Amino acid sequence: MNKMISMEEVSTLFTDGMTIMAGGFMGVGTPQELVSAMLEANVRDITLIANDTAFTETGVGPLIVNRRVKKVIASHIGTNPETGRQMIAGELEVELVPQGTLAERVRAGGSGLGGVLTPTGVGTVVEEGKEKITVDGREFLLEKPLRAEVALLKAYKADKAGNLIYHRSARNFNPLMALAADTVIVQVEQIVEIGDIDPDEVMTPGILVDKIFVQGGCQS
Amino acid sequence: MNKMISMEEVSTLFTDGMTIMAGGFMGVGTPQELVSAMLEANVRDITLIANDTAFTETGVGPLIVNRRVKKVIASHIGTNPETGRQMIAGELEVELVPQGTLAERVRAGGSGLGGVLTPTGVGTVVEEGKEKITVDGREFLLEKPLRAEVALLKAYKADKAGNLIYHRSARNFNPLMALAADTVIVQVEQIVEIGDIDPDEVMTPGILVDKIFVQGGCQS
Amino acid sequence: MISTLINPKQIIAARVAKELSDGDVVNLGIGLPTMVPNFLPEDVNVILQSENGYIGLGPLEGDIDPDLVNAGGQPSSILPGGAFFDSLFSFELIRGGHVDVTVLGGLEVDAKGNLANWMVPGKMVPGMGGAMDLVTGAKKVIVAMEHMAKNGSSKILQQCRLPLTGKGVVDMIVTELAVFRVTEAGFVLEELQEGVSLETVREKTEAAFIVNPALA
Amino acid sequence: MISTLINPKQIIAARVAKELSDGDVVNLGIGLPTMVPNFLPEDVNVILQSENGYIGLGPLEGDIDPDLVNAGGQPSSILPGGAFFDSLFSFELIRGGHVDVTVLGGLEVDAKGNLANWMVPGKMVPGMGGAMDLVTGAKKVIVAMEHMAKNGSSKILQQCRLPLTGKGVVDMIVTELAVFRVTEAGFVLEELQEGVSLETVREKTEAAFIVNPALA
Repeated sequence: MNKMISMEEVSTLFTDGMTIMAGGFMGVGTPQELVSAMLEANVRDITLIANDTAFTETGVGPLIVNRRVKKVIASHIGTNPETGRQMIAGELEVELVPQGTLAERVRAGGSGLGGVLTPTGVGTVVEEGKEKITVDGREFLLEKPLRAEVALLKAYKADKAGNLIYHRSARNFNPLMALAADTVIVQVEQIVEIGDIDPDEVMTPGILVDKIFVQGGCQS
Repeated sequence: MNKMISMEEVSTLFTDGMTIMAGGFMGVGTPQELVSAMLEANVRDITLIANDTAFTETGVGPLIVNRRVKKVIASHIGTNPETGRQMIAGELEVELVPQGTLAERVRAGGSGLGGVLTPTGVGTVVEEGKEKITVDGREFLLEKPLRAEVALLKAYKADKAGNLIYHRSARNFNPLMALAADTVIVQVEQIVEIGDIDPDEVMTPGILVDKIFVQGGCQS
Repeated sequence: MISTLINPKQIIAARVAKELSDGDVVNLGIGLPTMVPNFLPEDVNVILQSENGYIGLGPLEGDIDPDLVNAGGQPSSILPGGAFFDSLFSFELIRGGHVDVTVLGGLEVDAKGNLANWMVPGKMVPGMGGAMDLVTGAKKVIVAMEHMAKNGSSKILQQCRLPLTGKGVVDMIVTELAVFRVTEAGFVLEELQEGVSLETVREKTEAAFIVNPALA
Repeated sequence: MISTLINPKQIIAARVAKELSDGDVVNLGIGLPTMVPNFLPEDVNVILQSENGYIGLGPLEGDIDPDLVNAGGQPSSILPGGAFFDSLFSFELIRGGHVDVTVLGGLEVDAKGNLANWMVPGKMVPGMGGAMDLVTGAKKVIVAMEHMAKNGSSKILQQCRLPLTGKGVVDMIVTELAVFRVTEAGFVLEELQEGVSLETVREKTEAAFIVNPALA
């Protein structure tokens, strides 16, 4: 099973109307070259699941700016003014989710759970339209699982089996999204041979990773 | 904040009737010296939360054999015949929990969730007495959080801030239990200075660890 | 690959092996299922998941590492490309559909795909361990068991009598006599093991079953 | 430690600093709260948690690592003894009560401990980020804010008008004029900042409050 993939092949993995998850926190830990591939593939009407919409020029921001997104599910959109502008203009649907709840929903989608019972958002607008479950006298919101057709991850290092190591605060949502998509594509800075990563240090096991794209486009 | 602790101090941390979690899978990853400390402290009537009751001589098994346990919550008791014998004789209460559900319940207890919605156990005796929640037409069991007063962990290495690294399959339930107890005590093979562990390699952050006992009893 | 199958367990394991594809992530229950890899062709490599927290389970080679055991507690190894993780993540993989196939033993399987294999009331209550999660979450559930119990009774029933491990979870049963698929319409007999007649299977199977036309 | 407090933000940050104890795990919101560590005595070391996935947040020192930012997206460092983890674990810590104190800004706080700080309908909808989880899960929630809005209206209300960030979550408010605790009985004025009179606070606070007898 060769998981290595070229930029050209990456472009073929997207279709209009897809639901896409992308790792990253204000662009840090977002696979910028995979985002560019999406842009060049001219994919439209996507539903985007990401922590935030980053900035106009970085992270997943350019997908918003270039109007490729129909709906975004995120915890924060404030650093990309174009997101708010399109939302207010009625051009973009935005579902705001508390950051911890977003992480839990992605994990629930990837780990076979029926949803999450969280105290976060009780008594706020976040609870609107959601079922409340009382456990031992305390109220929790039932937040539903999220899944995507494609997850775009960024890792520091991969072996050819797809085992991943992330670097510093660029880890963020990447490991969760690896669980929750039909196809998982990772952009890595460095590729090593199978056996070169100590199994105790693996942060995402290779069985979750379908395609590996080496940053800069060179396949070893 | 000095977290280092001697065997004598360990003994003072237990009281009769406590709820204790202990890491390990058939004894692998169980802090054997902390278990011995409990035995020597002559603690009684504890509620024990662990994956299994290991063997008569190893893991948490001796706690069962020496009748220190009033109730055990575990996924497997088959390798320690004394557990089954005491259960059938009505001397020990046993709550059997599917292994994945046990892990989720401990995590829920440690992470502020109201419970877990799992498909595991639906249509079996496991669902008896539990609320079933239907999400989008599919049934899930609402499994409640578990917490303990003390968690006994085993790690391979700690720094003096309590950052932990586990080794091989000895990781198992240890990282989850670190979240879910009022006092977290870890037995380690090796202690290093703060700064000696790369922050990307930490598996349990030190803020969750209250006490560090170096195996063999020597404090550096 | 062993070519001479001398006992029922080997016959079963060898047949189960044919269900596995190169690259499959597989969780094997203790006992008979652990024999399955012995019967894989050389060009089929499966990745074994162990519910105590790793991927890449391999046989013990060289020195024993006391921190490295399989889900049965036996000293094992990890193969290149493997990874360790905690029990939470292990069951995220299992429940989340990231395990392609699980192979387990069974005490009873019924026509609705129900499986009983974890307890005999008043007799044996070892606990379900990870079995309930595995049968719920794995993409394909294969029960590998001898066709009859030691007392000669059928283990393939119209309806399970023992407490269930999972409800409507079994996809396939492989015994030393036959291979059944569980469908909406109940059991379908897909294959007879070598030298076994349809009459023998009918005689030794309590449950009703449809015979795959290809067999008739 | 800075001894001359020249502006309201410094007065607030300095007072919040007194609430923190050595070894506390603290999450600081962006803006004013990030000034708090500047006012800690030398023998008080707190451990900063950053919701994008780490503990041991430190100021940028030396070269920028593009993979190392704080929750505001700014280049930062990690201190010895720190640890990185994913967003899931970060919020396990936050929601699970493993963060001792969170300090956030506020638009409105009311007598029931409700906090509004994440949106102004029709005007500003940046999203709640991690704030809702933080106020729900942290053991102690301190709102650090200027006493009045830019238009001169009180931000300390009998009842919030803006959409809430959290219901009944605030433990303490620190402004440049005063310190309030939120109790079952509503606001309790605990302290007046240096040179501020009780009359001034009464005048500039919309909500009713009890005055701690020690102050009278």
